[in-house]
Amino acid sequence: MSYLNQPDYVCYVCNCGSLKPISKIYFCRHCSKIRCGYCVCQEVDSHYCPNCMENLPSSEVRLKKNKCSNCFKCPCCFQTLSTRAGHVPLRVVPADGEDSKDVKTTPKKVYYLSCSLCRWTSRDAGIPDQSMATGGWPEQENPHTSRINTLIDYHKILASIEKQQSERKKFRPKHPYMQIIYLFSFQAMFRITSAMVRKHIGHPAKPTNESTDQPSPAVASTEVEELPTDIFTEPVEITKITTLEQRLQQPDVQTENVNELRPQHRQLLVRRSQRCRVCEHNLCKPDFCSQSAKFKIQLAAFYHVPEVRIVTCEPLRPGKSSELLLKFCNPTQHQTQVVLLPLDTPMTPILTLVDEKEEVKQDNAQQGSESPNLLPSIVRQVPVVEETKSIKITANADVVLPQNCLILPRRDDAAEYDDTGDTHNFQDDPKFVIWRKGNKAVIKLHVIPHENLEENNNQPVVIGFVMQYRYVNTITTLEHKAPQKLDLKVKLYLTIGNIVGSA
Amino acid sequence: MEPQDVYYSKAEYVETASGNKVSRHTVLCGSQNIVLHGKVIVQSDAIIRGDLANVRTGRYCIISKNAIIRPPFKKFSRGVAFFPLTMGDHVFVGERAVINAAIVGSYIYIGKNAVIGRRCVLKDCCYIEDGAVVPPETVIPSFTRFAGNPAKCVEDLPECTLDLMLEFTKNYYQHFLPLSA
Amino acid sequence: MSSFVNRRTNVKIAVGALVCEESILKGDITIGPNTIIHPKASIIAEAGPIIIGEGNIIEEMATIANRLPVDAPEPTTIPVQIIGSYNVFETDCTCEAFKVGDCNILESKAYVGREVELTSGCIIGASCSLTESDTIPEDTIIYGNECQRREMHGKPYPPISQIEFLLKILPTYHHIRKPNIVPTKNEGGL
Amino acid sequence: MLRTYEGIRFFSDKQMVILDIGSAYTKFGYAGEPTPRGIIRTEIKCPDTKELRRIYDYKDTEDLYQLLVEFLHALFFKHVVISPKDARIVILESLLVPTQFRDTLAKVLFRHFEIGSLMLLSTHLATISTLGINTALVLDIGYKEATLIPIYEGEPILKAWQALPLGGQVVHEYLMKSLREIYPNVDITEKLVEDIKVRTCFVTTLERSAKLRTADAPKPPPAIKYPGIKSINIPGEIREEAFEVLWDRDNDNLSIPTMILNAIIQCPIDTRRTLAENILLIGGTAMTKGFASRLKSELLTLVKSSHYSEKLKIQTFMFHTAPSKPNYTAWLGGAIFGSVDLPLRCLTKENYLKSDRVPDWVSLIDNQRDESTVYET
Repeated sequence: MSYLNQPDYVCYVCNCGSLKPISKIYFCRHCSKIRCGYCVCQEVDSHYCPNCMENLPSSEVRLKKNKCSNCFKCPCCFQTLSTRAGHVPLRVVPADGEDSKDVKTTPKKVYYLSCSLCRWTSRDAGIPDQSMATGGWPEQENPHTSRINTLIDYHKILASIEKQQSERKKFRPKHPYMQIIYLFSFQAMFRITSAMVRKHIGHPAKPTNESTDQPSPAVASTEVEELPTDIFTEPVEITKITTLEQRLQQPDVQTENVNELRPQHRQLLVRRSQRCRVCEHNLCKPDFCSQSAKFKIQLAAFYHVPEVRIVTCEPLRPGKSSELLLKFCNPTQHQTQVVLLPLDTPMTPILTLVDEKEEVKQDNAQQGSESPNLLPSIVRQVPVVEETKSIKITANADVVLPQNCLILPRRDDAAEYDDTGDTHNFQDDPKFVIWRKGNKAVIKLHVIPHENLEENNNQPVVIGFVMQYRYVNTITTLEHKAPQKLDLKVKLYLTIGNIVGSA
Repeated sequence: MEPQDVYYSKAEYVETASGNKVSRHTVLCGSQNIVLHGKVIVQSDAIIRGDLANVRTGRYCIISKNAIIRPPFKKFSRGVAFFPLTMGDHVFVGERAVINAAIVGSYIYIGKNAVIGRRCVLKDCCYIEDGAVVPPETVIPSFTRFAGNPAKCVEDLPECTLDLMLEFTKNYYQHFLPLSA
Repeated sequence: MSSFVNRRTNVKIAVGALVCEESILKGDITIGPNTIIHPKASIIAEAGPIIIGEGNIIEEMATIANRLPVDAPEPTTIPVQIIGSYNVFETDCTCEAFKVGDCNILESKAYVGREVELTSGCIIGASCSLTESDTIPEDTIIYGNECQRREMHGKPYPPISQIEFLLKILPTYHHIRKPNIVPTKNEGGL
Repeated sequence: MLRTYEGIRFFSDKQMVILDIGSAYTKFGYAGEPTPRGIIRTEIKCPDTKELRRIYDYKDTEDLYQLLVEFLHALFFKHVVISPKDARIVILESLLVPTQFRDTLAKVLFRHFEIGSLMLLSTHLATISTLGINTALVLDIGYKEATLIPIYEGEPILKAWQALPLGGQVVHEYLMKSLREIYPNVDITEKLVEDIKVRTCFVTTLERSAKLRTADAPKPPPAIKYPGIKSINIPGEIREEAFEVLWDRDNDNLSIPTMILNAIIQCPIDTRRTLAENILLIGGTAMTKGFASRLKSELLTLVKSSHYSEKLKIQTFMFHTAPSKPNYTAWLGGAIFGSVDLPLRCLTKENYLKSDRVPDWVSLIDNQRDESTVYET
C-alpha cells in the first residue's frame, strides 16, 4: 500500500530505461523481461458507464457516440444527475354537482433531473418533467448537420475524381511514380471545375441549373454581429453567465446564459488491457464485467519479481558507513535464490527492442511452425521501435554487497494460519540475514555515501545494485516441457534518505 | 518504507474474540446494529451511528480517530428511512473522515478529512485522497484515485492495488500492538 | 457518557425538542420545539446567549459557537446569536455566524465565520469556508473549492419527514434531556 | 444517390479520429460528425512532478516527447476513447508550426502509439472546405498568436502570410497586470483571469476606444462583483479596455486589421477584391462579443487612411460565417476531410517507419514542381 501514498523509494529499471516502482511494472513471461507503462501497448478492453456500471459492447458504443444513454452530466458542475420523483397533483375535474372539497387529486408521478452538488434541476432550465423514469429526455440536434452532410458528400465526389485522375496518371506516368503526392496544396483537388464534377456523376456537362450536388457556397455578408448597446448601461449578474467549461460541454451551442444550459450525456469510461510489444502476448486483461476487480490475465511484476522494501536506515554521513535493513519478499510459488551484484555488472546483453524482435523472429524461424507469438508472422508489421530512454538517476553512495546468496522459500498463503513455525532451516549467517519469516527475509547492508555529498542542500542519497533472482517460468512451450529455471537480472535504485549533519 | 509499530494503551482498547480492537472512547450508538467481521480496529472518538440503520464492516477494516460512519438518509415515495451501510474487507478510513455512503466496497483507502456524500457507492480498489469531497450519489469506479472538491478522477491505480491494500491493512493490524506497560 | 453540565450552563429546552445527553452544551442556550441535537454535537455560548429556533437538526460533531475571536476587544453589548428554524447543520460543520435565517443547510465540514450572515434558503457546500464579512443572499448555493456561487430556483425543503423519523427512533437509543420550559404561546405544531 | 451511403460512414472498420491540438484548447472528435466530441485544455499533470504543464511550454525535444506521450495517452483513453493501435488520425496544424513540434508529434504517434495512418492538414486550408468555396482570407486568432493566410482557388498564397503574437495570452497578461494593481493580496491565476475575460470583458466600439484614455472618457460600463473565496470587483474600465491591446498598433504600425490589409496588398492585384469579400474569422478569441464589428469598423477607417488609400482601392469587406462556432471551425474542416478517405494523402505507418520523416512543404524532397497535375483536358 505504501506505493499508493508514499514517494517511490525503490525503483526498478525497466527494459526501456524508465524508473518505476514495482507496482507500476509488468513482467512478460514469454520474453521473461520487465515491461513498464511506456513500453507496453495499451488497448481499449471494454467500455462501461461509470454511473450505472453498465457494460456496453463496442458496436453499441460507436452508435451511442461513447455516451451512456440514461446517465446525464449536470451542465453546471459536471457531476452526475439523479432522477427525482416529483408530485404534480392532478386536478381531477370535479363532476358537476359535486363540490370540489371531496375531489381526490391523484398525484401523477413525474420525474425530473436534479444535481446533488449544485442543486441544479431540469426545471430550472425549463425542461418539461418526464412521465417515465428513464429515457425520454429531449436531445439537442446541431442546426448545421444537414449543411455539413451536403459538404461531406460534395467532398466525397471530389475525392473520387482525384482517385480517378491519380489512376490515370499511374498508367502513363510522365514522371517516376512519386510515392507521396504533395499534401499541402489543394491544387489537385480544387482545380476541378464544377463541369468536371457534373461529368463525373453523369449529368450533362453543361450545367442547366444549380445541381443539387454542388452545395450552395456560403454567402459572405457585410453585416456582422454588432455589439449590443445595452452592454454599457445594464448591470450584469455574474451568476447568470456561464463559465468557459460550461460552454465547452456543448460545443455546438456554447450558450452564454445559464438557463439555456442543457444536461449532456455522461461519457463512458474504458478498462484498458496491456499487451507486450515484443511478443504481443497479453500482460494484463481485466475481467469482462466492469464491477469486479479481478483480472483474467495478471502479469504485474508484483506477483513475479521479488519485492525489495527499505525497513530502516541509520543516519547517513558522507564518507562513513551506516547500516541499511532491506526486506525481500518472494511473491512466486517457487523457491527463489537472490544474489546482489554491483551496479556495473553487465546485464544479460542489453537488448534494445529491435534486437529483441529480431531475436524473437530468428527463434521463430528455427522452430518453424509454432511461434511463441500468437499472431502469424505475416500479420506482424514492421517492428515498431522506440529508442530506450537514458536512466536519469545516478547512485551517489556505494554499498557493500554480500557475496552469499539469499534463499527465499515459496509463498504459501496457508502459512498464515498454521503456526507450526518454519520448517525450512537455512544456515544464514546472522550478520547478513537478521530476520526471516515465510517468504520474507530482512538483510543488513552497509552503505557509504560518497565524500563530495554536502549536507546542506539535503540531496537524497541513492544507492543502486543489480538483483539477480531465479525465476521458474511455468509457461510450457513446445521445446521446453519442464518449467525453465532462469536467472534474471534487474537493476534497482533505492533512495534511502538524506544526509544527516556530520556529528 | 515498512510501516512502523503503533502502540495503544491496553486499558483503553477492548479486544473481542474475533480480533476486533475497539477503543473505549468511541461512540457506538445502537451497538446491537453494528457488526464488525473480525480484525477491525476502531480508534478513539470514532462515531458509528448504528442507531439510524445497521452498519456492517468486513475484515481488516481500520477506522481512525474521529472518523464518522453514518448511514445515509433516503426519502422514498412511500416513507422515509436510513439506508443500512455496508463496508467490504480491507478498508482504511482516515482521521476525521465523514462517511455517509450507502455501499463501501473492499480494498479502499479513504484519506484524512475526506467527506463521502450521501448514498455514494464506492467500488472495490478505489483511493480517496485526503480532504477529497465526494458529492452525494456518486459512483466511484474501481481502480480510480479521486481528489479535490468536488472529487474528480485524477489518476488510474495500478493493477495490483487489491494486493497492495490487502497487505497495507494486514501490516497495519499486525503493527497495532498493545503497549505492554 | 459524561455530559458537560457545568454551573454556568442554563439550557432552556422547549417541549418537543430532542436533545441527546451526550451533546456538549455550554452557556445560555434556548432550544425551540422539534429541534434535534445528535450526540457529540456541541453548542458553545461563550460570548453571549444562543437562541435556536424550531425544527433544526444539529448532527454529531457539528459546532455552533457564539465566541469572539481571541484578539477581539471586549464588546460593548453582549452579542446574541440567533438561529432561525428548519436549518440543518450536517456532521462536523462549524457555524459562528451571528444571524442565521430559516431553511439553511450547512454541509459536512462547512465553516461559516463570525462576520458572515446567512439569510434563508442558503446551502453552504461541504468543506467550504466563508470567513469574509458578507451577507449571503437568499436561495444561494456555495459549492466547490473555489466557493462557486449559484442561485437556486426554490428553497430547500424543510426536513420535516427526517425530523419525525428521528423523533421516533432516537429516544430508544439515547438518554434525552428533559424539556424545562413551558411552550410559548405561538406554539405551532408539526 | 449518395444518401444511401450515409450509414456506411459509421460502420467503416476504424473511424477517423480528428484532432486539432491548439496552444490552449484541443478539439477532438470523429470524422463526419458535425460537432467535436469535446474541447479540453491542452495541458497535462505529469505523473512524477504532479504539476500541471501546458504542452506548448516544452523545454526541449525530449521534454516535449514525454509531455506528448502523457497528453495523448489521456486524450486517447479518457476523451476520444479509442485504441490508438492502427487508428487513423487526422491532425490539424498551422502551416507555420515549428518542425520540431511536428516531427516529435509524428514520432510519438507512430513509435509510441503505433497508429495506423496520419494525415496532416493545414488549418487555413481545411476551414474553407466548411464554406463550400475555394477562395477565402482565413484569419485564425488563437491563444498564442494570430495567423493569416489568403487562399485563392484552393491555393494558399504563402508569400502573403501574416502572423502576430496577438491572441488570448496578450489579453490575459494585460488583465493579470491591471487586476494585480487593484488587488495585490488576492492571487490572480491565469484560470481566474480567463474566466473573468470570458464572462465579463468585451471589445468596445471604435469611437469609444478612441476616447477611452483621453479626458472626456465615456461613462464606463457597470462594474461586476466576481464572487469566490475572496470576492473581487471588476471595474467597468477594465472590462472595456481588456481587448484594446489587440488593436493599438505597435511601433512598426502592426495590429490585427493591418494584417488583413498587408496580406491583401501582397496578393496579386486581380485576387484582391475577391479576397476582401471573403474574409473568414476563426479561433477562440474571435468569438468575443463585439470583435467582428470592431474589426470591420477598423478596416473601413484604415482603408481610407493615408497609409493605405493609394495602395488599396477596396471599399467593402465581407465576412463569412461557417456552419460552426469559430473556435472549432478548423476541426470541422478536418472532420469534413477526414470523412473522405484519401489514401494518397495519408502517411501510413509503413511509410513513416521506412522513411522516418514527415513530408513537409518546406523540404524540397516532397515539394517538387510537378507538371503531371497540369490538366490536359
